[in-house]
Amino acid sequence: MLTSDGFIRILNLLSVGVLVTGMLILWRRSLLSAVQIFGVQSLLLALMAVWIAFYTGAAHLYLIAFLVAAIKAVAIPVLLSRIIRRLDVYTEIEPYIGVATSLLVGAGLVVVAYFVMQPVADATNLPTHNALPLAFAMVLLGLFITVSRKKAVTQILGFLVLENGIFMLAVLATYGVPTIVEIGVFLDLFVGILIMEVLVYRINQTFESVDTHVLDELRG
Amino acid sequence: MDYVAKFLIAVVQLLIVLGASPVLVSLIRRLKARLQGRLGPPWFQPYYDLAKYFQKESVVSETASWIFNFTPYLQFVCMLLIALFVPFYTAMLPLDATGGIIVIMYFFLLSTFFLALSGLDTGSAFGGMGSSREMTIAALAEPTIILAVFSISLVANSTNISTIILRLGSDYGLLFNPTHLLAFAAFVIVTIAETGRLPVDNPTTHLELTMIHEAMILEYSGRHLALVEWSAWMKLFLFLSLLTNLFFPWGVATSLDLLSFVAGLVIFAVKLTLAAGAIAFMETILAKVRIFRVPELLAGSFAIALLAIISFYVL
Amino acid sequence: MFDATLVLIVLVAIHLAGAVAVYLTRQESLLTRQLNGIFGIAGGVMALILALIGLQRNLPGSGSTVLLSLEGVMPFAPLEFTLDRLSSFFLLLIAVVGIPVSLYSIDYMREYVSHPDQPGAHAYNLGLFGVAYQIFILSMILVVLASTTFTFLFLWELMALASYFLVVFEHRHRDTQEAGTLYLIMTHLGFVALFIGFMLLSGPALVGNTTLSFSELRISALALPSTQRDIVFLLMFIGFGSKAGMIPFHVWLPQAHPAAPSPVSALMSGVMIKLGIYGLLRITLDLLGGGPGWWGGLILVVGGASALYGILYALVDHNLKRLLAYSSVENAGIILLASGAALVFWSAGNTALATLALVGALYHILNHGVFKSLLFMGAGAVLQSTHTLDMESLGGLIKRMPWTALFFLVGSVSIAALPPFNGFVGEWIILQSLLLSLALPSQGAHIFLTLGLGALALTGGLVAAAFVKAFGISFLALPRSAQADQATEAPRLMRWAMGINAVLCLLLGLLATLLLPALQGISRAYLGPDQPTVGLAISGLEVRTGTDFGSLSPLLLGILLALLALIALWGLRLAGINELTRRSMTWACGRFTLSPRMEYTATAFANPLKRIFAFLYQPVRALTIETPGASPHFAQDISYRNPVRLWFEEYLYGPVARGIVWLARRASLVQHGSLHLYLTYILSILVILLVLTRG
Amino acid sequence: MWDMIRKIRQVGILTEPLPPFPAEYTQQDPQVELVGGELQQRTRILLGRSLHIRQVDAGSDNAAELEIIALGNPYYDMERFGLHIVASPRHADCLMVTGPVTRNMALPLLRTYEATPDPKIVVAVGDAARDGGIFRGSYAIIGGVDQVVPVDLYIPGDPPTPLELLTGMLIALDRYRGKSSRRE
Repeated sequence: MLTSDGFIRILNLLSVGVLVTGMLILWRRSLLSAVQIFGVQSLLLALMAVWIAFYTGAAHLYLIAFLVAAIKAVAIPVLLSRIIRRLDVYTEIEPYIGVATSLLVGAGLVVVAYFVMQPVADATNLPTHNALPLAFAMVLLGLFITVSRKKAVTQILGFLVLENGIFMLAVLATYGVPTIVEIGVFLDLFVGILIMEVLVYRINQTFESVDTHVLDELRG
Repeated sequence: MDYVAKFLIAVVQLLIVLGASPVLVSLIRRLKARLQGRLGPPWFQPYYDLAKYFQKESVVSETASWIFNFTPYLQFVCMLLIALFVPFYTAMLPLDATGGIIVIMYFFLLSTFFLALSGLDTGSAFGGMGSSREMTIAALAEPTIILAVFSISLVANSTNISTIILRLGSDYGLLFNPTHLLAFAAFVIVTIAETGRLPVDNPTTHLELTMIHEAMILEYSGRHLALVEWSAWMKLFLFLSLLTNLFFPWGVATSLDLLSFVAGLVIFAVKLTLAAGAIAFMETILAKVRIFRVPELLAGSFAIALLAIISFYVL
Repeated sequence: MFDATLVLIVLVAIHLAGAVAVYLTRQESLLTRQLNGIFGIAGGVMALILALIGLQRNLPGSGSTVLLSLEGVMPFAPLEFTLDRLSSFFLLLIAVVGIPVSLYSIDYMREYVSHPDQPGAHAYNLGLFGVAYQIFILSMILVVLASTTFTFLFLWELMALASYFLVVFEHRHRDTQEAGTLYLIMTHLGFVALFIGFMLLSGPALVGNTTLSFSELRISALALPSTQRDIVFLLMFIGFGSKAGMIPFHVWLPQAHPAAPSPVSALMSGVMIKLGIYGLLRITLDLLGGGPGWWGGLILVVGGASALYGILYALVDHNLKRLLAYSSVENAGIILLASGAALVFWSAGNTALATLALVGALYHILNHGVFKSLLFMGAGAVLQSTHTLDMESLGGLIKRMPWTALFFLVGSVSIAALPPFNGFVGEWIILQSLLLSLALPSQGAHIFLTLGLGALALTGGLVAAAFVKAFGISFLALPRSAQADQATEAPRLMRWAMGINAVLCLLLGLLATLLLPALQGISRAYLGPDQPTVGLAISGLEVRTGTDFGSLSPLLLGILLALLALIALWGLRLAGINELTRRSMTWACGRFTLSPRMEYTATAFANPLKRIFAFLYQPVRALTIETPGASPHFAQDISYRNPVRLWFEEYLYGPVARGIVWLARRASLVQHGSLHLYLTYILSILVILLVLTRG
Repeated sequence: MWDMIRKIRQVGILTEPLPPFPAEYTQQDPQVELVGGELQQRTRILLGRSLHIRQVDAGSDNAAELEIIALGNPYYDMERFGLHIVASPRHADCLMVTGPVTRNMALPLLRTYEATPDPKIVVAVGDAARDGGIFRGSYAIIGGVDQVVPVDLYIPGDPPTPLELLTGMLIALDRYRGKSSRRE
């Protein structure tokens, strides 16, 4: 059987990997590669779920891991890539906040997350508790991506990163919420993305742009 | 370690950096040529170049001052000095207690400082432009270097190179810790920026307006040029040695016997070949980025280095 | 051995006699300057002796014997002076900077004598300058020895006034007057904060008692409630911080330093702003005896921010002295950062690391004193020779002023913290102390220290860029103006003064191990013995930190550098390289001539970083092209301005100043000059007061 | 990225070995053949196997430049002979001058020559550089390159083919070795 030390070590590596992919999404201007990075991130999350399931013997986590891999690592990236190709919008040309600055803000958010979550992490005595601040940092990063980018696709991506963060938090803190809830969330998410796809398409048709700031004007 | 062994190791370190750095450059050039479908220059081309430069006269601008003549020698000596502190095949560095990794980084900065001054010295617009850009990149790369070095020394709990290598080498668990890997990623980026490789700077460019490092040395000729070029190669060699040995200290000799030295040398050669292959490959598939996109790259490496430190405290 | 009291009396006598003697000579130029310089040097030597006595005697950190107590000199309270470890260190700083600067001033001040061949030029009164100069140095020396509240505040104010008169010495320039006024306002704002701080420090029973000595304050401070201690700390932090040039109180520095005569800038930047740090250390380490962790954290964060802000503005400023002034803001920031780290470590109970950080801070104080005064003297030499400080009209000075250029280069390399000079050793120790912070258990401290490290790391490279610009643009390549072209080397005494400091830069770098034990002693006197482990160990030529964490041997590095240089030169000669050198035109793609207008300018040099940090600078770009003819292609005059935004001036002080003016305007409404109206005011106030006080 | 890797694998090495020199070329200039015969032996000699070239356009119609650019491509790959084009005359051993020297370019050409450290050679590329070529007699030109700077080698042709250029440069390499033998 694995030692607890080895388990934590691999788990930590995976969580940092997830965080780094979050930063990479901030880094890249190319929408397609951002979507691919998101796929990698989800794959890492799935691996993390498998790893925890393997260690704790929580069988339902295998199912959830499979779902994550199938929906978030494959289906959603495919969908989003389709939107990008169809709309012919490939790069985030000028985000609200410059790439260099937003990377620094991103690193700052990680510090904030660490600061905020440290008491929580200290309060639990799960072997996974150290990675909790990283999961929370993912939530903040996701929010930050959503507010700092102009293109609708990136904003969806930000929302998805946020969702990944919440999922990671759940997996780390409670070894996964009940399966049925999780499945429900995934279904919602999937449908949500489908709706967003349609919406983005419509926005593009109406305004000939997917920059969301064109929606600022309330009168139609 | 007795003094004879110390002295011998120091001499061998110097010989390695002087002798092997042109080979490393040649290796990268040949690999790149292969990837571009060419045969490429002969193996010993850098040596031919050096020998030829040393045989030529040196033309110095009328405007230039002693700084211009002094810089190549200073650079050369700085690189030699750094070579005494960088692990190649053995961790038993004779002068390790004289200064650690911070000293190395500041001697690199010293040579950059003077090179930038010599770029300004001739009054040529190209030189000034090169200096300005070089200092911009150095100023932005410096924080990442410091933070990456900080991460390594956190993991190994030392800033002295020998100690770092010994501690990391004795516990492979330390190598696969997030801090170490993130610091590695950050260090890779600053290595590229500091040694003037693609996508930050193009070492083979002929257009002055796209130059960074090359623009500063446009005025050098003869023996000065030989020294500047050789120093640049040594800098690349030293950075790659640091990169490979600090982060993957496998096979670095930790005892004073011939067998481990030989094994260390062989493994070191393999590591450098891999690093050279990676550089050649990257330079083939990447294009140079605009100079004002370089800060994004470096900000990224800074963020990664910061993450490395945070993850050390968190995890 | 000398008796410390006697030395102090002689010192005071020298400076006072100097002031009188210089004043009596009035305008008599050469003698005035010589007397001023000689008395300054003599006083400096006395200060040096006093400092050495203090450092040698193994004085306790605090509560040492009273050196001198003067009753009846002042009407209110006696003046009292004591010598302890911290004072000794700062005396050393004053002496080390003061002696060369006084030497320098002898030749420099001839600028201000009216020239027979320049009848139009106004002469300035050198006698008055000498008086202010002697008093300034004397007040700085005495302020670090002062040991009662009254003595301290009195001398602090005297120092401020003396330096004000020195700043406005060139009173015929309007800029100078404005800079002086700003300095006066800022320094008095700081003084008010200090005054209230000292009042509160005396404790509830003795509020307002200014005759309290520091040893009494130490006792009363222990009894203070913690909120009052916090308030005292904050007030002192603002008061001393404004003198040290930390943001947002730094605004006077970049104005006052360029306006003052160069020896004065050198003294102000090299010494006076350090006295702000002295005050802060005196309060936090000694009088208050340490505080909660956030005190150190606050100092650290503000210090880090000052360091970054200072260097970023130094980078884009093209006035040589203002660049140096901004760089002083940066260095004060680094010193504050290290001091803050020391306090954080101390409050966490790790005196080993606190000692390490404090030694770093103290060493950097001394180093900065040496190289910054050197740089200001160099800038002064440039100013005297070319009559301009605008880097865009300098250049090519290395050929015309080779010694000044060499010394300025040494200063630049030192300030950029490059080995083998002194700046490097200080920075190395500070970095080591921050790197070792992982030994702390507290998580909050980690965040502070990581931020500090990030700030320090960001500063390091930018300093190098700023000083490549400062030296490269001002001294190298072709002169950009006729004045620069006709520059001549600085006079002998100025060269000597700069040479002394340049040598000191090298010696303090190579022989750091000789001085560091003394600094360690000072730190331990306040912080207590090292625990849990050793922070800093000095053995022979080697400095070691932590347990096997880092080691440095500056002298050995220097020797290695020299040795390798010899070997390399010998080897190259042996290999038979071609040593022919031919001089030719600078390669400019075959252009016919190389004109200075083709050179890279200071603006251009800093432009990439200006664009990268545009979110901070918010540069305003203004390009005007004058084309007199019909064709737009033949421009006669192109002017390009790209000024940066000064945040604190624009968004903090601007609105405050406007608000005050606005209030004053409002107030003027009631001022009509009519006697009846004024009587009406009095009447109505009387009525209101009567009504209010009825019950 | 993957596309590029696939392409790299498919293409392989394109550089062709130097063919025997064209018959008409050797007939015109018997010297070339002599040099061609020595080529194999020379590759074993260390010194002088490095020639850095600075190309100077002294008023060319860019025909020669196009051919010179071709020298760097994978087919000719001049780097394998130690030939390298550099960005500054300070780094150069050889000035490759093209075009008839126009009046405006005469002084820059001279400056470039002065800026090049000794020992150095000048190669005039193309007919125009020899004597003005088709531009001969124009008021705007001075004439051949030798009117301004001493020329060590002409490479004829209007423009010369890359192969001719390469051959010529190898001759240049030979001349250069002759000059650089300072201590031999």
